[in-house]
Amino acid sequence: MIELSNYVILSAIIFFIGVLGVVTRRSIIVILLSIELMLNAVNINFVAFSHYLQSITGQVFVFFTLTVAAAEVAVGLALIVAIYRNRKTVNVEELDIMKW
Amino acid sequence: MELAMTVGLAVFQIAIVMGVVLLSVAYMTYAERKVLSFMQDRLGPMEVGPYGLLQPIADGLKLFFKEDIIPSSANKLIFAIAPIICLVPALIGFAVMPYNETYAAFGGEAGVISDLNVGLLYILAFASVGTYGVILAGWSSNSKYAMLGGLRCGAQIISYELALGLSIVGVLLLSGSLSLREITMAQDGGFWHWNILLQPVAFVTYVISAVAETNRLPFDMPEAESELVAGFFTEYTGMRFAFFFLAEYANMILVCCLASVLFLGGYEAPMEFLNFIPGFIWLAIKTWALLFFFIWIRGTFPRVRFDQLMKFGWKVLIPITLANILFTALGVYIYNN
Amino acid sequence: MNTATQVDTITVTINGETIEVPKGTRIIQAAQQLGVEIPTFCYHPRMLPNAACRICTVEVVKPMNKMFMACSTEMMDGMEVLTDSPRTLDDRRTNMDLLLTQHPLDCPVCDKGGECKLQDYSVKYGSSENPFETKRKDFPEDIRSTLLDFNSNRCILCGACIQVCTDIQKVDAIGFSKRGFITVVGAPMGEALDCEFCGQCMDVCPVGAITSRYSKYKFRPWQEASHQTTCTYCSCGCQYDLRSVDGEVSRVVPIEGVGPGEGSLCVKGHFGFHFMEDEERLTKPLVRRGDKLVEATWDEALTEAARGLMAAKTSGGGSALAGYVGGRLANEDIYLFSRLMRGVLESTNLDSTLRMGGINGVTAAYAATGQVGMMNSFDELRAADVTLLVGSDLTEEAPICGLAVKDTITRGEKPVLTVDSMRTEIMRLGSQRLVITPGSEVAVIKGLVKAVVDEGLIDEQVATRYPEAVAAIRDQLSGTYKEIETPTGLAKADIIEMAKAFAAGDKGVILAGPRVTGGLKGHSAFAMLIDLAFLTGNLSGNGGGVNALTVENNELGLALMGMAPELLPGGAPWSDSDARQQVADAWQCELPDFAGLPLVDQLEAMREGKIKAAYVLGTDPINALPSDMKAAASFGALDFLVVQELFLSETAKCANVVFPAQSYAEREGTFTNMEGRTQAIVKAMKAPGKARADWQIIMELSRELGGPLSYTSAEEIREDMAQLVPQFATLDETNADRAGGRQAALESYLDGAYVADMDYRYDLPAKLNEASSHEMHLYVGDSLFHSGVLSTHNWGLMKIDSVDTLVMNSREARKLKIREGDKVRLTSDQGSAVVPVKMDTRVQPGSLFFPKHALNRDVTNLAGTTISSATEGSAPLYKFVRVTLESVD
Amino acid sequence: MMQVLFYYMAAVTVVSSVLTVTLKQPVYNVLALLTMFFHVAGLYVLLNAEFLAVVQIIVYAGAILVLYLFVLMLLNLRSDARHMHRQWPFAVLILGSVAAMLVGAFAGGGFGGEIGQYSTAYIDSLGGDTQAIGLTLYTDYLLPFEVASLVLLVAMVGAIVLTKKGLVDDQVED
Amino acid sequence: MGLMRDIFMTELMGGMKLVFLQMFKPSCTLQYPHVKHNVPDGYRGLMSLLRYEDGSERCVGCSLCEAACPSNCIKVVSDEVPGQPLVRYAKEYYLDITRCVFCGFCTEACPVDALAMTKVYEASVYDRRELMFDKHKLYELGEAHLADGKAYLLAHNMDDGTLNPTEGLGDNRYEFPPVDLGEGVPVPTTVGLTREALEAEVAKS
Repeated sequence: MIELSNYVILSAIIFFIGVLGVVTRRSIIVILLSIELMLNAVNINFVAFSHYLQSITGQVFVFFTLTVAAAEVAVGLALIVAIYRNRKTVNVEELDIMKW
Repeated sequence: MELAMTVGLAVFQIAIVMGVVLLSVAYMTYAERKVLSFMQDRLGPMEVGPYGLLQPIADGLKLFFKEDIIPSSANKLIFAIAPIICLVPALIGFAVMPYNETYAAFGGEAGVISDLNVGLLYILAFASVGTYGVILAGWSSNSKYAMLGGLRCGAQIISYELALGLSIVGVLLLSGSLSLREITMAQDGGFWHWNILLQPVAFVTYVISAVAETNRLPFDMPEAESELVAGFFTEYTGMRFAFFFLAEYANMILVCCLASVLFLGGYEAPMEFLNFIPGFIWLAIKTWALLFFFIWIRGTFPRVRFDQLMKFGWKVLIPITLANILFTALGVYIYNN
Repeated sequence: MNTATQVDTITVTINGETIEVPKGTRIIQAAQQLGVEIPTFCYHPRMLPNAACRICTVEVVKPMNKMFMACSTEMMDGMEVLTDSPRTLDDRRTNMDLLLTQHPLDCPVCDKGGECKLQDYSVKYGSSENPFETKRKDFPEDIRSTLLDFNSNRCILCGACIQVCTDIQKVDAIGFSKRGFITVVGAPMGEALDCEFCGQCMDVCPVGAITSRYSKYKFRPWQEASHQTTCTYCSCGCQYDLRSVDGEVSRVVPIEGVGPGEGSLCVKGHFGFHFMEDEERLTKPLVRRGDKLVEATWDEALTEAARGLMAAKTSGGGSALAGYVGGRLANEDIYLFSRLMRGVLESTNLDSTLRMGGINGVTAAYAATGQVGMMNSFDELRAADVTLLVGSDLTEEAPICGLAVKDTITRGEKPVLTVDSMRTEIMRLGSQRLVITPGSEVAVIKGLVKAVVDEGLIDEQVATRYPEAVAAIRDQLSGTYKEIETPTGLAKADIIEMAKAFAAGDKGVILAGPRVTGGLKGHSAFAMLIDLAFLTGNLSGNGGGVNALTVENNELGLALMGMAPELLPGGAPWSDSDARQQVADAWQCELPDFAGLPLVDQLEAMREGKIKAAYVLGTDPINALPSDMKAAASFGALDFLVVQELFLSETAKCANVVFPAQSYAEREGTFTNMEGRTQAIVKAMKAPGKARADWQIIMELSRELGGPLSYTSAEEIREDMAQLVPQFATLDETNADRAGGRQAALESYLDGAYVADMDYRYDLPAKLNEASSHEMHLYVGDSLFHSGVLSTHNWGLMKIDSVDTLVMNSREARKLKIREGDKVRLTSDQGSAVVPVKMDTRVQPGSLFFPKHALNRDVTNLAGTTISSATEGSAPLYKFVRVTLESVD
Repeated sequence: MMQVLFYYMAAVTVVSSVLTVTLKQPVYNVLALLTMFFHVAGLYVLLNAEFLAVVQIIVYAGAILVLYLFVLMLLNLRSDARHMHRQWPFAVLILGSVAAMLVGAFAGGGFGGEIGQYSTAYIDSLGGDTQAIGLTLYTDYLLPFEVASLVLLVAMVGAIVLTKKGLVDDQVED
Repeated sequence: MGLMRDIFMTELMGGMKLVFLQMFKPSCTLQYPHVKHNVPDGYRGLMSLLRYEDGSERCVGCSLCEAACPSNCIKVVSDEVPGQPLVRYAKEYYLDITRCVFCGFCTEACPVDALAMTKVYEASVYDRRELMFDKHKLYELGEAHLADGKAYLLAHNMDDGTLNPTEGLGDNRYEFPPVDLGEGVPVPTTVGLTREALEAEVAKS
């Protein structure tokens, strides 16, 4: 039988992978993809808890996460396009205009 | 044993449905060429078989035996899998399509491979996955034409998927279910129960979106031969090219099938006394009528410009469908109270 | 011409444009200066106006209002001319219509179609319908000649062909016959044309009336690719346009006013374009395997050649190697070969065809003037006041140089003095002639010098400026005329008369042919001619001078590249250590310290086994040398022989490795003609098979041998050459332009070396008076139609002259009851030979002539070769033979 | 059966996540993520959340990732040789804290809490997953739902403003 | 009105109706491989070379067709007829049909009317090398489609009504010796066909 903990651990692993991506990759696109990974990890947790604790609230929250993810993607990608237009790069290391 | 029975039954059903679908696809190409020819005072295929009836088979064989060329600068892996990504979602949608009231032969209950309670969403979900095949095919060919075709296709499908989904919502409000079988059953009892009468605007918007969704004329921007050569499958040959071809026609059949289920009562007969004709025949008749309509508009209308297409999708279709939903919801609310 | 300031200029107006021209300018010349085109058929810039075609009519407005012929009317001051006024055009239209009345409309099958002046002008000036009604000419075409077809139907009777034959070529081979409507051009008396076949009549023909049999129907002018290149046959170095259709040579077209010939060509240049496409051309490298030569790849052949040459070098040092070069090669090839032999293989045993006599002209001229080659350009030859031609059948050996001399006769009406054993064409045309016993040139030259000294004909300036030199010469000439009269068979008075005639001229040019430089005491004879010029004041840069005529195409290139053991690049002697150091510095290598062996000694050393390997380029010594020089045995005795040739020659058949070379039409490079003019050759067609350019082959071989030679183009090599021999830096510049440096060299020469060998120089050789049991003199020499291996592979030239006939005096033949084509037996001390006979008055009674390039070697082998002393250039003398002639029935 | 499916889904999810982060070619990253989304949807089905599973595919796979692909192709990005940072200590730090939390949770007696009323049977009686979520969403969470739609609207407007040329001065061209 | 038209899409419907009704009209297709096109005289099909009536070759190898050809597809190698000095003929004649644009300039350039275009428009072959026509093939075509060639020449070179019949293709338009290749074939006194003879030929065929 699959325990709730299995899902939690799976979710933790994926979350960690997402963190690793955000921290180590240089391309903004991949960083955003890693954020999606983290959001999905959270969603897995929500749904798992919702199932095992027999509460529908978890699933409802997945909805909100989805909304946030969609909004994030829309704005994030728009930013990337704008940045790329101006600086011809999406490498975060090179986006150092704020470095003093 | 019971599991084996269920699996066997499912496999048999899948085989039958897929067979019918693929044969329809093949003869859809034939029908299209013939009908278009008649509309243009021509004869169409006449050489292979009587009246060219074996033409689709000849074409299929030809494509099958043609050399499979992968451009040297293409991304080989993605180039190879893109046609499959394109074809599979188009075929997979038929899994939830109810084709008959019962499945009498083996004592099955419903005439559908899998009666999913979110069946409609399932179809929409996989239809959206088909976009990947197109975009990836365009990108991996490493050719300007293919790339532009792929991008246009992606943009067009995403835009019109919205309108397609929203025009369905009215039907959902009326029938209160996402299961296609239940939607069909809600239209039981003669053509005056059909959703098309309650949702004419939704039907029109659905058909328009469906035409755009399947990249058909007048919305065949992604593969416009006069400007993009053949769009995203410019670089494809042989079987892989055939896959795109199959996917396009399978998609057409799928959306037409869905339209008959959602708006035209699916396998239901238009009149009670016509019930002696099996349901799947009614479904076929309705679907083919819609397919004819597709060919008809292809023969009639010129291709629109891409910006006109996008403008129409976002500024006309979506507001109309939203308004339709609003009015339907109001109607349903008033009717229920 | 150079005194333009004295000539009055007049101001004239053509079509409203005013121009100043020298007095005597004709309307057409002035119009050309303004770039106004006046149509003409018969006018030719090198000939006097004929005014036969009447198409060049122009309207003169002032001083009188009248129509004039532009080609023949000299302009007057203030003349106003209209070249395209309505009246002019109307006149021209009428003239055009008249010309066209009888002209057939067979342009589609006419070889001139597309470049025909009549076509062009009838479009431009003619009317669309001919108002005259007449019958078209219907003559049968004259195709009896070997080479030139006359289609009198197309002829417009402009007379340009006859004029060029009479005025420029001076052979009078064609003329008008009959009168009125049935006038035709052709050989006199309606005979088949048999002339020198220079083809100039064809070139000047404005229509397609004279066409070449060899190019018949093979080309259309618009299909042809054109390549300006240099002729490869004789040493004149004519420039012409080699035309090809789809990579196959279609014809040769002269270029008006360009090069030494100024647009004239001889038969070889004009029609000898077939050897490049000969089937016997070598296409692949050959390597000896056992007894046979088998085809090999370039890598194999080069490796094999390098191995063989290296083996000889390691076993016997540089002196175990020898090299022999022909004058067919371009300067670049010779330069690289020189570097390969001297620099890489450390051998000085390298010789060339200069050895056959040309070397004497080089060393003697260099000693006196510090320069190599002719002192005068062809232009100066044309402008000479008096020309002395000694020991040369100029029109046969160097036809275009001959044309320059003919020009002094025709246009300048200047005396041309000829001394020769044969009645050459120039001799016939010239003013004074001395016909001498064959081989006695050296004696007659001494006689001329003696006459100049004795008769007080010495130039005053020379006498006052160089009294010691004049005195030294005078000392040598104390003897009587008897020693000259006896061997030459001349009378004293004739010699004195000729000396007077020569001294009378202001600009005196001496031309010395191969019978001087390659004859008895060749070096001394040529040095005496220099003395003659010196005494008569013709070495002072006044336009006179002494000129050694070279025979082979790039013989002067050989001399300039120092292709003889006693020479260095630039012409300096090998003994000059400064010059040697300069060469060593330029090549960044050590030059070998020993002096090399000349050809005759090389051949002996080969037989003795001292020379183990040899490299022969562009010549065929086994075939060219008489058999008693044992060339075949010598080359056969070698351990290793490399031959680089166009054809599988006799020498090549003995070789261990044979490299196929490219002909002049297939590659880039330069040739230096006898005037010292360096001219380019261009790639006009694809080489057969895998043949490579000579310089490329030498370079590759050098690379195999570990040498430093590395070039990417012939141009690059030429730049390198120019560092050593500056005259290669500029193309198309004659020696006459370099006269500046000559005077200083002459002064230093007169101070020192001049007097040193005076005693020896004026000693006549005893051999002159040698008696022989054989009464006939046989001379083996050049003929007009052939110049060696290349021409004998030309089917075209072979068709004109199949070379294997003995020429004898017709009167004598009649006396001996020998008819044309009969076979005669020649017997000499060396053996006998049987040959057919041809009659000619050119040859004196008692003399016989045989072409040296004949395939029949028996006659050549009759010679008993004498080798002249090292001072006289170690030249093998075998061209004069005493023979007995008997008829064979 | 369920266990096998779970482990399959979990394994593929993890592997494709790793690939998402590590692959160099951006398109491959997106494809790996696509695979991951599908398998997460599979996990949802295992957890009886069919509606969410389908929505996961429609929204994530059908919309969000397509958008990513679009941007990738518009920018025509190629794989970058220097694609990794040296900031993994941060990641380890975060992993450490998450692991600590997990360990803490396990030590505290595993996961659990108050069991709610939405058992499988109850959801079925409501007419299925979809109805249950719908009911909850439009009653208890109506305000958050409206806020979420507002967020979406703002995001949409923001995205348009950011990308549309001419609205903002593009003077920073270099 | 406009609004209603937009809502009910009457214009679109009208168009669709038209197309729909078109379906029932008879088709105007020609079933090509089974039914051949009837091409008019003077149709510019495959090139051919013509002979004189006595069998000698008309072509004199003047290369004017080569010069006139805008697509450089003609290559003429001319020479003297072996054994007949001064008689010019085309030793080789190549026509690369793959490059031919069927403009007919060559036939116009031909001074002896040796070139004519036939009505053959089916030029496809399995081996592309077969489309490199040589002299032999061209004469073969000319013999096989002599009537076409004559009709072509009549239509293009003579039938403008202004040409004087005695000039035209008649007696002395071009004075060429005809090429005699056959054994003992008499040399014709007049080159070219007369207009009357041509018209009679065309009428016959």
